[in-house]
Amino acid sequence: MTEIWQGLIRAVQLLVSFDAEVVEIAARTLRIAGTSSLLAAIISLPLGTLIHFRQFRGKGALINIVQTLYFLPTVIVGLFVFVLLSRAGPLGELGILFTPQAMVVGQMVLITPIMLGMTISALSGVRKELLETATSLGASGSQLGLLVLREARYAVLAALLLGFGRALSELGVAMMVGGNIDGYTRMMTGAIWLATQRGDLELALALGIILLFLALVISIVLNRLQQRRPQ
Amino acid sequence: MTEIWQGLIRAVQLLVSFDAEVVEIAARTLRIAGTSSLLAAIISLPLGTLIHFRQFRGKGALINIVQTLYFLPTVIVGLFVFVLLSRAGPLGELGILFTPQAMVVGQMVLITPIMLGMTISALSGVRKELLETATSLGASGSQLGLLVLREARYAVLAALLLGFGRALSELGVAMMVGGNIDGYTRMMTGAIWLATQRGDLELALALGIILLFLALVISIVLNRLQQRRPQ
Amino acid sequence: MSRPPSMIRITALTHRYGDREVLKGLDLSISRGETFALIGPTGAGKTTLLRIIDLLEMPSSGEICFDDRPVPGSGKQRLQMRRRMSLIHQKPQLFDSSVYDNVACGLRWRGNKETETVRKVGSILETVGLDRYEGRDARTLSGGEAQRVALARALVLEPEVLLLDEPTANLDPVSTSRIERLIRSIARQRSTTMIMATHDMSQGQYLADRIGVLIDGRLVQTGNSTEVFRSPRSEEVAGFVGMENIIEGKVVASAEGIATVKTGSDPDGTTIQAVSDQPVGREVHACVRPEDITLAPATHRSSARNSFRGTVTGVASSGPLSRVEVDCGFALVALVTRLSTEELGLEEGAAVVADFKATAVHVIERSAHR
Amino acid sequence: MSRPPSMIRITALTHRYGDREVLKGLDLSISRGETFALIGPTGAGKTTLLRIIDLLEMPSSGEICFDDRPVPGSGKQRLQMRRRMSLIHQKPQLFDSSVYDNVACGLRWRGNKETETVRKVGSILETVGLDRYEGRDARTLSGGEAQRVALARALVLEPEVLLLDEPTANLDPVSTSRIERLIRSIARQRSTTMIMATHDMSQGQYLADRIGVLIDGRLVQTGNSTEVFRSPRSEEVAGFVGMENIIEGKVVASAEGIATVKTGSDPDGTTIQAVSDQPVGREVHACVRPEDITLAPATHRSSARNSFRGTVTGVASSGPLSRVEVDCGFALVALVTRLSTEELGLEEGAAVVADFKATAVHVIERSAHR
Amino acid sequence: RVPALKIATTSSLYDTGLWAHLEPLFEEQHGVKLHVFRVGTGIALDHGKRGDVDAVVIHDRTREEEFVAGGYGVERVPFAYNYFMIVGPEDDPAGIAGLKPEDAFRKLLEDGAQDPDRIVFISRGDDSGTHAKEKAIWQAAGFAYHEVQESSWSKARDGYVKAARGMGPTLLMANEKGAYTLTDNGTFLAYKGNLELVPIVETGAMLLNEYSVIAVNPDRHPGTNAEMAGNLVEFLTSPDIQDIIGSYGVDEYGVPLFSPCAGAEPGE
Ligand SMILES: Nc1ncnc2c1ncn2[C@@H]1O[C@H](COP(=O)(O)OP(=O)(O)OP(=O)(O)O)[C@@H](O)[C@H]1O
Ligand SMILES: Nc1ncnc2c1ncn2[C@@H]1O[C@H](COP(=O)(O)OP(=O)(O)OP(=O)(O)O)[C@@H](O)[C@H]1O
Ligand SMILES: [Mg+2]
Ligand SMILES: [Mg+2]
Repeated sequence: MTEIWQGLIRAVQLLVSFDAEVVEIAARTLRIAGTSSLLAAIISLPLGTLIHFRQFRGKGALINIVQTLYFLPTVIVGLFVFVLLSRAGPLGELGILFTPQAMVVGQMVLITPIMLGMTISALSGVRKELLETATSLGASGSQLGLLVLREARYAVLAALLLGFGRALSELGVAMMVGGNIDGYTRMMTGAIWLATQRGDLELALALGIILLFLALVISIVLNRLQQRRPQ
Repeated sequence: MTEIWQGLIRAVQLLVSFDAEVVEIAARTLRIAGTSSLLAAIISLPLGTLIHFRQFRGKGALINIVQTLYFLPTVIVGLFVFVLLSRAGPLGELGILFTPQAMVVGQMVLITPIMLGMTISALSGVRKELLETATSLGASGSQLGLLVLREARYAVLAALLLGFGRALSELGVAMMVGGNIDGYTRMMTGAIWLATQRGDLELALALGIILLFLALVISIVLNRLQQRRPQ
Repeated sequence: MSRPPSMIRITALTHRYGDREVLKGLDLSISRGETFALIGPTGAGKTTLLRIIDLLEMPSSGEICFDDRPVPGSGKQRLQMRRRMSLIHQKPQLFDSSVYDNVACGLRWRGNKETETVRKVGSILETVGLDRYEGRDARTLSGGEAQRVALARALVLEPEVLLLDEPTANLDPVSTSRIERLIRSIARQRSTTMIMATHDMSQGQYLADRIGVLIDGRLVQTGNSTEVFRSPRSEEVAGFVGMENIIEGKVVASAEGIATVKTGSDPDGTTIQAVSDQPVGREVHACVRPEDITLAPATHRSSARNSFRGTVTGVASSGPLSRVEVDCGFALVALVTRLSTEELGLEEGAAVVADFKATAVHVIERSAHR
Repeated sequence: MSRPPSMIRITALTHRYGDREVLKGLDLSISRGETFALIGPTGAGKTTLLRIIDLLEMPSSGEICFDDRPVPGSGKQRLQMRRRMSLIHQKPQLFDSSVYDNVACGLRWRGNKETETVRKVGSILETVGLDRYEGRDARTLSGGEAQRVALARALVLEPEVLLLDEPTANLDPVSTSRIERLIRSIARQRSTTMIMATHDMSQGQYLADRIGVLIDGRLVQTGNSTEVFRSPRSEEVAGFVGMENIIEGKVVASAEGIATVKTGSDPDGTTIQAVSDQPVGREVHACVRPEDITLAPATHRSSARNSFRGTVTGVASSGPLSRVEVDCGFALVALVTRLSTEELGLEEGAAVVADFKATAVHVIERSAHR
Repeated sequence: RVPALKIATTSSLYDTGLWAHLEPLFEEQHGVKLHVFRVGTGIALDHGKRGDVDAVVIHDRTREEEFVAGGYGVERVPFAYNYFMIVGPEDDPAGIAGLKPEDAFRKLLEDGAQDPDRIVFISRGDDSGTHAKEKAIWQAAGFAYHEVQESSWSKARDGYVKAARGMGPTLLMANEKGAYTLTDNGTFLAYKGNLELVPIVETGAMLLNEYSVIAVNPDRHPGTNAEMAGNLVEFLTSPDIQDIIGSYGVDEYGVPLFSPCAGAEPGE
């Protein structure tokens, strides 16, 4: 229990002292997780909207598969991307294994199914009648897509947040694909993990608290954005 | 790339030969993740419904905090529960550290915020008018809760699935709190992790594929259940 | 007056949304077994009032007594009260399940036995003309079918108080009269208290014991249908209840309860005789319902107190009636049967005599604030 | 017949939901600038037909031509066509944004300049009586306000074809006539083609050039309002369009275009004279609209071809008219003005004479299959 | 971007902070970025086999020799060593203090079968270098490893526990359960503050723990940075660095954590 208090105190100390290393790791974490979330969102929003609107054979099966990928363990994603990018693997030529780019790729594999699946279920909450009204008023396919995203914005934002949260808090991909290299590919979770391995539980807790603090700020900002009515 | 094929072949071999150890680990994984998901659902559904319906000061803030907890890294949850349950910790008396029970507790800490938060956003998709209609027809608070869960069943099921998926695919809690003990607390992800540590990437991939296969079966079954109309 | 005990009594009820005052100090008491119709323009606050009575919303201020007991604050007690009522919302919202489940839900929520529920649901669906619809997915119903399911869902509960918000807005005339007869028979047989918001004036007249006119959040007049439709208290009400002829004038003579109203502003304007107590010199509106005006050929010698020669300026027929506009110095609108229109050869330019009785004229004091 | 080019032509249109056939082989052609009203009982298929015309749904079979071109399969071309139309849905669905945004969206989707949009939206909101509502959250509007926003949203697009599904179902009489006048003026000024589903018969009569009666998925009759309301083609239509008096009988004589119909089955039943070509011996229905029957005191000597003595069995008044049921061997329903009801002292048990002309009787061959 | 030299190293070297200490020295000397992966022995070797790293630095002699024999590595170069130790609860319930490691293990197994609740041993169970050493000691004690795993001691709920985790968490677990475990001294020293465990058996030839560096064979993976890998081997065996390794840890723990052995097998 004392560890938790000490962790808290340490967290506050690190935060107020603006510890250079912590700041650097936090910035890197946000950059990498932010990039992968952004890219995953850019894929998921239109694709999810498309899947939502189109009727095709195997749609149910596709959604089932996407939902199954929610269960992808990070180690497996890490391993899979690792095998692909490893020098002996098919994309070994790129030589991006153990780089932030590779981590972005891995995280995208991890979170795109989540964002995609949750976007689809968010959209399915929008009434059919509303969409037909818009169709009658002459909305084109993409205009309809924007409308449905707007109507479901609360749930869509939740889906995006969830994906971002997963990217921010995952460890397996960062470890397997990034290599947890000090000063280059180490993210918050990697630092936390290392601290636990070294027996510095206080530091681990402190870093965890800082990560959550970051997350809180982000989720407040996003929620504010979402609540502000567009003029 | 060959590893992926070999992993696939190995996965099929393990599946068809009904490898005793894999079956045991898979069963344990389902039992533990299933228990924690069930308990988390039992907490989240009524609590989420309550939060959805009640208006109170700080509701927005509460939801923000819950959403922030989506970001909880598994290591941190593991560490936190470890510190609580360790002999020196406040709940050390229970002596349940490194047991499946402890893992259930840890996983609940991890997934309850996800189930709760996603349930709340699922419910927020149900039209106010519908609820007022039910109220007019004499639905009590709990009846209203059941109705709203039913109306949002698609999204609620997605939330539960997501939580279950997180429990099934997480590693940090199982390692920190369960100890990844052979034959006792080792789950699929622990076995996968171990295989990667040993450098047996094939086995790791094979186990990963089996885990996904399990997940696929579960998500198909749940989706079927949800589509079947209650009489 | 010894009235039966009041089922719903509202005192000084005010409701605000944001800083819009939507209901402005209403007082209203409705007796057990009474059928009360709320009429008023769109946005007047009818739905809001029904919602407040159904305890869906807490009024900003004012008091409501239900069955002579003030409405409690506790959720459980409110639920008890609410379960004695049933509100049919203006936009029927059906649950995402079968028609049967939709109609059964209220009974289930009250813990009815399922066998009982099956019987009741079957019989009410038959009553609203939807037998064999039990198994249908409620979301695929047509507008009118949905409306009838919503009705059935409320009626099956046999509530003590039935609140209806535009119950027949989506129905064709045949279904409408079927539902109207149903509502009427329920009101009579079960002596259910009913409050209905309707924009269908004739529905209000046909079904209600008493009518309240709600305009801009104020209950400007309540009374039986004759009072409301023939003696509106203000120009506003007069306009709303279809008194299309509202003629400005001034009382110039008054004798034996008959007032003479000079129309227009010029000194030798036409005069209208009306049964009224308004004193000489008062600025008034003389109001006449279009259906109280008879038209006759120009050759006709009339015995009516008010008889004016004029020229037809327009004829519009809709259904069994024609609406004929006549210029006889001032503009008059008359509603006559299509039969007479044809017999009299009423068409633009035709010369006619427009007659109406002194009793058909309702005189309202012209309010200063206009 | 040289008709103007058809704007919408439907051939052998059939639509199924599951294995319910909701539209059964419709043929219909609507000319540019025409106003067409679809009337029919709830669940007849009106909404389905409008949805298919608006290209929201693909019919199960049959062809639709829009502006003389068959409706294409490609989404893009369908969008082009759809943008020339505008459907006001039966249940108005407003988007979760301001009233302004709701009305502006169609213009924005068509890429209009925002300054233009501001002007147009402002002006249409004024027209429907909702100026100063721009900033309101659309979800907080009352039923009638929402309906008007939905109307404004479609009208602001100035479509070539306007499809209206029960456009005034939620409106009070004052708003209704305002909207009706608006629709009428749009039809005239812009020569917009209009198809409206309505359950308000008088609205259909007032606004439409032509009326189609849709019953159980079949377009059983189309024609102008006189044809539909006075000469229904079948008993079914007769019942639906308010010909409340449908008397079974048999033609016993026929001369100079006047048929004599003996009512009932007993040999010395009453006879009715009707303008009709039906041959002697044919089993028929003699139909009379209630408003075509005049009631007179029992002492009255009538010159009408059909004049029956009877006893009043019921009086119900609603609005300007009273519905009087008379037993004169067979049951008759007459609609008379409230004025006459009072003058004649019509009440249960009163003896009266019911008159109607031979031209007021519409004779339909009794179909074998009943 | 500065070219990077990638090495996979075992956790015990990394967690003691030795690499963090050496890294800037090497980077400055050779103008290169050093990317150090902290991984298990198995995956370190695998990284080496597929050419994803340029060198591996580990402590499992048997597998190192296999690696080189398989043509994956250039040469196995030992550069430092220290000793494993058996740690356990202070009251030493099995009474193994002072025994030779193999005798201690035999006693643990025999007594543990009688009283598995009190005599508990946590095994790394993950094929790490430490686990390999544990198996070797069992072998020396006269048991095939599968015999240990199938013993009644192992079958009991507590008793012989195979928990596959890192060394540090294994120590924490042993601490929680009041159990014995085999650990390298570096990790033990790092964790000491959190532990109630004490060293029970620290001497015996079996406990020798040697660390070697192997450059990945450039013939197999032409893309690897063979030249710089050679520089690393040279660096680690250079006298200056050997001195630094030999004194590392004195500041923090009061004792050196490693003994240098510059390319030669440490004397036994
Ligand atoms: N939640 C709300 N927030 C703000 N204004 C509201 C809200 N609900 C209703 N109003 C406004 O209150 C007024 C009264 O609404 P109400 O629904 O009671 O009218 P109504 O008499 O039922 O009208 P209608 O005949 O059109 O249904 C309307 O002007 C409406 O815009
Ligand atoms: N998606 C659907 N699936 C099955 N049946 C449907 C579906 N949509 C409509 N129907 C049925 O088709 C019939 C015609 O419906 P439609 O909505 O066209 O009627 P309508 O003439 O507009 O009736 P109303 O006047 O009540 O609006 C109805 O009986 C309805 O129940
Ligand atoms: Mg209303
Ligand atoms: Mg319809």
